[in-house]
Amino acid sequence: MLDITAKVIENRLLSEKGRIYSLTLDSPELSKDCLPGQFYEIKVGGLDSRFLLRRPFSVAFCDDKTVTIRYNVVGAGTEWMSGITPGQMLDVLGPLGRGWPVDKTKKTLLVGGSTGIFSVLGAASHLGDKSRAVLGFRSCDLVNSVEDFKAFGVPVSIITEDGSSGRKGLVTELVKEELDKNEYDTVFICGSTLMMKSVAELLKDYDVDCYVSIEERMACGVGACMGCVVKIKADNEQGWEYKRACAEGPVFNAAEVIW
Amino acid sequence: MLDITAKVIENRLLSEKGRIYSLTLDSPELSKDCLPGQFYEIKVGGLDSRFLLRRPFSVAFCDDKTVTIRYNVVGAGTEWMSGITPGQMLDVLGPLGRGWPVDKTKKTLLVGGSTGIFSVLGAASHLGDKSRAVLGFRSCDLVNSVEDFKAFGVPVSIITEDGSSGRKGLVTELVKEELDKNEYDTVFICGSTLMMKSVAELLKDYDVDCYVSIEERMACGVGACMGCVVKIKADNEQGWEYKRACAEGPVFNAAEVIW
Amino acid sequence: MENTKKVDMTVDIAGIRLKNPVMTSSGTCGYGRDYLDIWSPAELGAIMVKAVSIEPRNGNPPPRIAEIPSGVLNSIGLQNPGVRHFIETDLPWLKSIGATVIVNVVGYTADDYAACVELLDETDADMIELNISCPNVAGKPIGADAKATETLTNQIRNITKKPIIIKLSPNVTSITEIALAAEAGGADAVSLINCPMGMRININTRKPMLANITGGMSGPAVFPLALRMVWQTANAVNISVIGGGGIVKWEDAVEMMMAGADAVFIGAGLFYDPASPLKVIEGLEKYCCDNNLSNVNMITDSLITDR
Amino acid sequence: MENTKKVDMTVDIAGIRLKNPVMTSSGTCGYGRDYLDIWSPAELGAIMVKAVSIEPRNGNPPPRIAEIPSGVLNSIGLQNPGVRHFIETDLPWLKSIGATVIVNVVGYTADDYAACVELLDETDADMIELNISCPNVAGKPIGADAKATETLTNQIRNITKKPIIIKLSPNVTSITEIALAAEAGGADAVSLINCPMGMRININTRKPMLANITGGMSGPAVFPLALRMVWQTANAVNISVIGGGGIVKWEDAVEMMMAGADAVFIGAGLFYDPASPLKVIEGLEKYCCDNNLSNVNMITDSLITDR
Ligand SMILES: Cc1cc2nc3c(=O)[nH]c(=O)nc-3n(C[C@H](O)[C@H](O)[C@H](O)COP(=O)(O)OP(=O)(O)OC[C@H]3O[C@@H](n4cnc5c(N)ncnc54)[C@H](O)[C@@H]3O)c2cc1C
Ligand SMILES: Cc1cc2nc3c(=O)[nH]c(=O)nc-3n(C[C@H](O)[C@H](O)[C@H](O)COP(=O)(O)OP(=O)(O)OC[C@H]3O[C@@H](n4cnc5c(N)ncnc54)[C@H](O)[C@@H]3O)c2cc1C
Ligand SMILES: Cc1cc2nc3c(=O)[nH]c(=O)nc-3n(C[C@H](O)[C@H](O)[C@H](O)COP(=O)(O)O)c2cc1C
Ligand SMILES: Cc1cc2nc3c(=O)[nH]c(=O)nc-3n(C[C@H](O)[C@H](O)[C@H](O)COP(=O)(O)O)c2cc1C
Ligand code: FES
Ligand code: FES
Repeated sequence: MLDITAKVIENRLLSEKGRIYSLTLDSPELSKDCLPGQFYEIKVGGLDSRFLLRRPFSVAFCDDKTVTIRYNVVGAGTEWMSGITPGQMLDVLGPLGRGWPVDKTKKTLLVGGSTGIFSVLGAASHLGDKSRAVLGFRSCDLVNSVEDFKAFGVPVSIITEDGSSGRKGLVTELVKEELDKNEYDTVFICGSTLMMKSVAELLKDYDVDCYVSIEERMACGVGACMGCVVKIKADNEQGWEYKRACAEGPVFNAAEVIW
Repeated sequence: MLDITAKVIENRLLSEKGRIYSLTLDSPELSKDCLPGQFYEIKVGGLDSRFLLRRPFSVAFCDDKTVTIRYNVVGAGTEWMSGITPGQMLDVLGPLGRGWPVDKTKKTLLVGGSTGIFSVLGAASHLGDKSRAVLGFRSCDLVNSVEDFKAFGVPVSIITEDGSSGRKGLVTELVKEELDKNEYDTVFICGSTLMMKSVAELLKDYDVDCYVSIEERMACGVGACMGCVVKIKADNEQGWEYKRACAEGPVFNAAEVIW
Repeated sequence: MENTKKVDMTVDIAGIRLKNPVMTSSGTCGYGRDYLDIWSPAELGAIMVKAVSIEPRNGNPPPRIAEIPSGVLNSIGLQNPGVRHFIETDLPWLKSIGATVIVNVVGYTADDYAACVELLDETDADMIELNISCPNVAGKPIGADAKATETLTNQIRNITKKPIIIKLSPNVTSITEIALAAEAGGADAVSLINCPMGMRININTRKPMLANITGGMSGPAVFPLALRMVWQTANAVNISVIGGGGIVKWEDAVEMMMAGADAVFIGAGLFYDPASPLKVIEGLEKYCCDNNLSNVNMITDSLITDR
Repeated sequence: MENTKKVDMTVDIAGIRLKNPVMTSSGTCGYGRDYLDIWSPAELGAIMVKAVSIEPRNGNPPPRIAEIPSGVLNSIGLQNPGVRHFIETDLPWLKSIGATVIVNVVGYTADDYAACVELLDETDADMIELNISCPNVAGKPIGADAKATETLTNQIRNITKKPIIIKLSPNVTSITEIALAAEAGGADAVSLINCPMGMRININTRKPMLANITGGMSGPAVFPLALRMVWQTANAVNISVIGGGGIVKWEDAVEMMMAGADAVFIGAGLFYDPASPLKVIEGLEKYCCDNNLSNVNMITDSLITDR
């Protein structure tokens, strides 16, 4: 975990309507230890900002010298981020948490919904053609990053809720079709709680390992405050315990999550 | 009083070391009714700012279409202002308060100390060669706006505390010399409380009218909160009352101020 | 998506029908004249005027204002020209322009309050708000004690038939205890919060930023505290609840009403955005349109607390 | 202008000499391991570890965190693995690296507190901090009542010779009344403030932002409130005062000490700037140099209150 100030080299709009941006930091230090599925806590707002909390973002991909995150403008913090210009310095804490159990010997299905695609994009960058991605979006305006999956050698299927791009429907349909091919050892899912829960439900009928990346509200991001807990099965009297998404997660074994 | 959003057309550094800026707004509306000695309340900070209070600044001068204020970077709000770029929009409330009793039939001595010079610069722009300015600064780094006084036809004498520009000493000395010429009907003073108090003290021995512009901490700036009061002589039992710098002031008759 | 149905913006507070649920709070809008270039008191649900006392008061020495993160600290200390002056000059004007006027009253003793209210009872002031919660005067405020609150409320109840609002202090262990005491004493409404007591120091001069050392906090910094207290209070009493503290934009007003406020007040928010009362009224109306609410009072208590 | 004299950064708190006056506050720094890449607990004056209870606790359901203007709302609800686990795993490690350890203890009943302290008394924990002020558990906290505070303090005083710190709640009418009760009960120090209780609502879902509905406020928003309470408390008691609430930078710590704190704690400030404890220690040292103070404790009470 590093606590550093890094220079932004790109803050590019990927989808006008969706207000999705790709932000790249020039930082060999940050990229060195970074694993797919991990995340960074980024300080948002100027010197006079009312924001106390940093914002968590998954690593989308890294190379030797840079780290890229991708984000959707959803509130005041990401609104501020959308105004960042190259050359600006950002305070970044990370990499944080435990990422995907990436294993190139295993055929992996990557399942992403809306901004959840960035976390699985990190896995795609490591797995390449050992993986395949099914990505769900609300509508075509929000479709982004598909070329990046492909550039990593990962075939992509798209489904949108309104059918404006790719097939029409929910991501679960595509997942079922893929699984029925009986090719996969592992599934990685990141998206809305509803989506992850329904995919995890579906997977009970298949003999595959399944991991989910859970986004909880965070304060510290490092495991110190118990703010970001997720209900996880445990070998105790009550059968469960609260685990920290930022420390024991954000990636959990789906079979252990109590939704 | 207007509550408008105006476009910045210039935010120019006047003194590097002193961090003094000249900010010009493109706003015929604001300039129309603006009198010297009045001030504006400017919203500082971005959308995510922790600043609740606007910052008060005296009008330095106006023309038909623009209003100029000048400011020294002293804290977080003015720090933010120093980053303003032309084209940016600012929320401005004003003009506010009661300004100088400018009267071109009267020979007026303008006395300014540090950022107090901007308020008397407003008077200078109306009085021209009917006035003369004596300006005090801590050191030469802070000397600024002298050319602007001259451009309005106002002769200027400068005194600095460390003698690094103009004479060495306190502004009171120059004021005494000028008054001993017996030329002046009126004196306008804006500067630190200490400076205004000592000049006002001195003036008791002379037969001139004297006005001071008092900067108090403000919340509303419009007379609604009673936040900015100054102790002023009154015809009541206790002999004084608290008057609002933003409404009855910031310019008060020095003879009525209880320091 | 456009919904053109007209929203009923009126609300009943303490038995009086108001144009809308948005007020400006005592001490932040003077006696209604200072923001006239931007809004008229007649456009508001009501104006809560600056505290008046039986005799004029000087208030505290300056500096009286300091900035705090997301807020402001004030130590005005109830400077006012006295209730008689208000009755002679400001009140007739406010009524003549069509404003609904809530008169904030303050006193050193119960008799002071009573004397003020007796004079106001003869006027066409619409409601009386008893300020028993000012953090900027010496001694323990009445609003810090349930028994004292009930006693004072009851005493004033016997003097006037006008609606009585008790302005509650947040500087208490149990806000509901004081609110219930006000209700028991015969109040028609409670308003909250007054300012939490705070302090700032200038580390260069080593002096407190306020001459009075401590002062009252207001602005967005106090919003979560106010919201919690309004929620607790609305769940405890049956009388009207006027909620405020840190409201700047219409979304804040929606939150405050969801927490249980029947009407809201804007105070320090005026310093940030003098036009905020109009924007909040508009925003509430639009919120109702967008959410198919025919009456703005349907926002009140629309909170869902079971997950 | 350079002053190269060495500043004595040590302070005495509750009779124990600390390296410096900067602590990290309970609940924001876990048991000392989570920020190790940035600072070690051994670099602090002391570490106030997350509350421990006699039995493990689950805490409240998520979401437990919401942002507020200049702060954060939390409703953790004292999740912890129990005091025994702490004594077996974290405490020995903390002591082995040279940290001064203040153990924050919580209980449902006085006996719960007593049971915890009995176990801790056998260890080399440096001080006990009784958390009688958590806003996130049901029922009226002990810290809201002077008598209950004195009784509990006294009961614990009879169990341990270790210094006892009472962590005070800001959700009270009179902070000095509770502080004096702690002193009367035999406390060696008070620490304040714990979190003021607040709330936020998501107006889109119409649900409270926290599953527990209300939560505790911290961060710069509460700083002026904390400063005022520390000032009042330091003027009332003769025992050590550990002040915090909203401290993020060294200037805040100077203000807090000027208000009367003998030492300070940083809580939510860690979320904004994880390196803040080190920066505050450095900043205090530099402030002393620049102002010719030979000992950091000279900042405490250096406030000038006469104008
Ligand atoms: C481990 C993790 C990884 C994430 N990765 C990505 C990513 O790669 N790309 C992306 O676009 N988004 C990602 N998110 C969500 C992202 O953190 C939020 O969209 C962002 O914090 C919103 O900030 P805001 O100020 O614009 O919104 P606001 O709603 O104004 O934020 C208010 C507060 O709520 C928190 N918050 C709001 N939405 C979320 C959320 N969905 N999850 C957690 N906290 C939230 C904010 O951090 C802040 O503290 C991730 C979240 C987590 C926990
Ligand atoms: C009527 C009036 C006219 C002024 N005209 C000018 C001018 O023309 N040029 C100029 O440079 N300055 C002027 N000032 C002072 C200017 O308002 C402050 O320097 C400015 O508000 C500092 O803001 P900050 O955020 O940088 O400082 P901070 O110290 O961070 O501000 C904190 C708070 O204190 C207030 N404050 C700080 N210093 C002053 C001060 N001296 N007077 C009043 N409030 C203060 C701020 O407004 C803010 O509310 C004037 C002040 C008044 C009252
Ligand atoms: C400058 C100022 C003066 C105030 N004067 C009074 C007053 O006279 N009577 C009163 O009941 N409340 C007074 N208050 C409290 C406000 O009416 C309001 O209750 C409080 O500020 C919280 O709301 P806000 O955050 O919206 O300002 C005053 C507040 C401020 C900021
Ligand atoms: C996430 C979180 C958890 C907390 N847990 C505890 C706790 O277990 N025991 C305690 O005494 N205080 C607890 N507190 C209160 C802090 O220790 C501190 O008193 C308070 O947050 C004010 O200081 P701050 O503004 O610097 O955070 C907690 C605060 C936060 C933000
Ligand atoms: S955010 Fe603090 S423990 Fe996860
Ligand atoms: S600043 Fe409000 S009355 Fe002057």
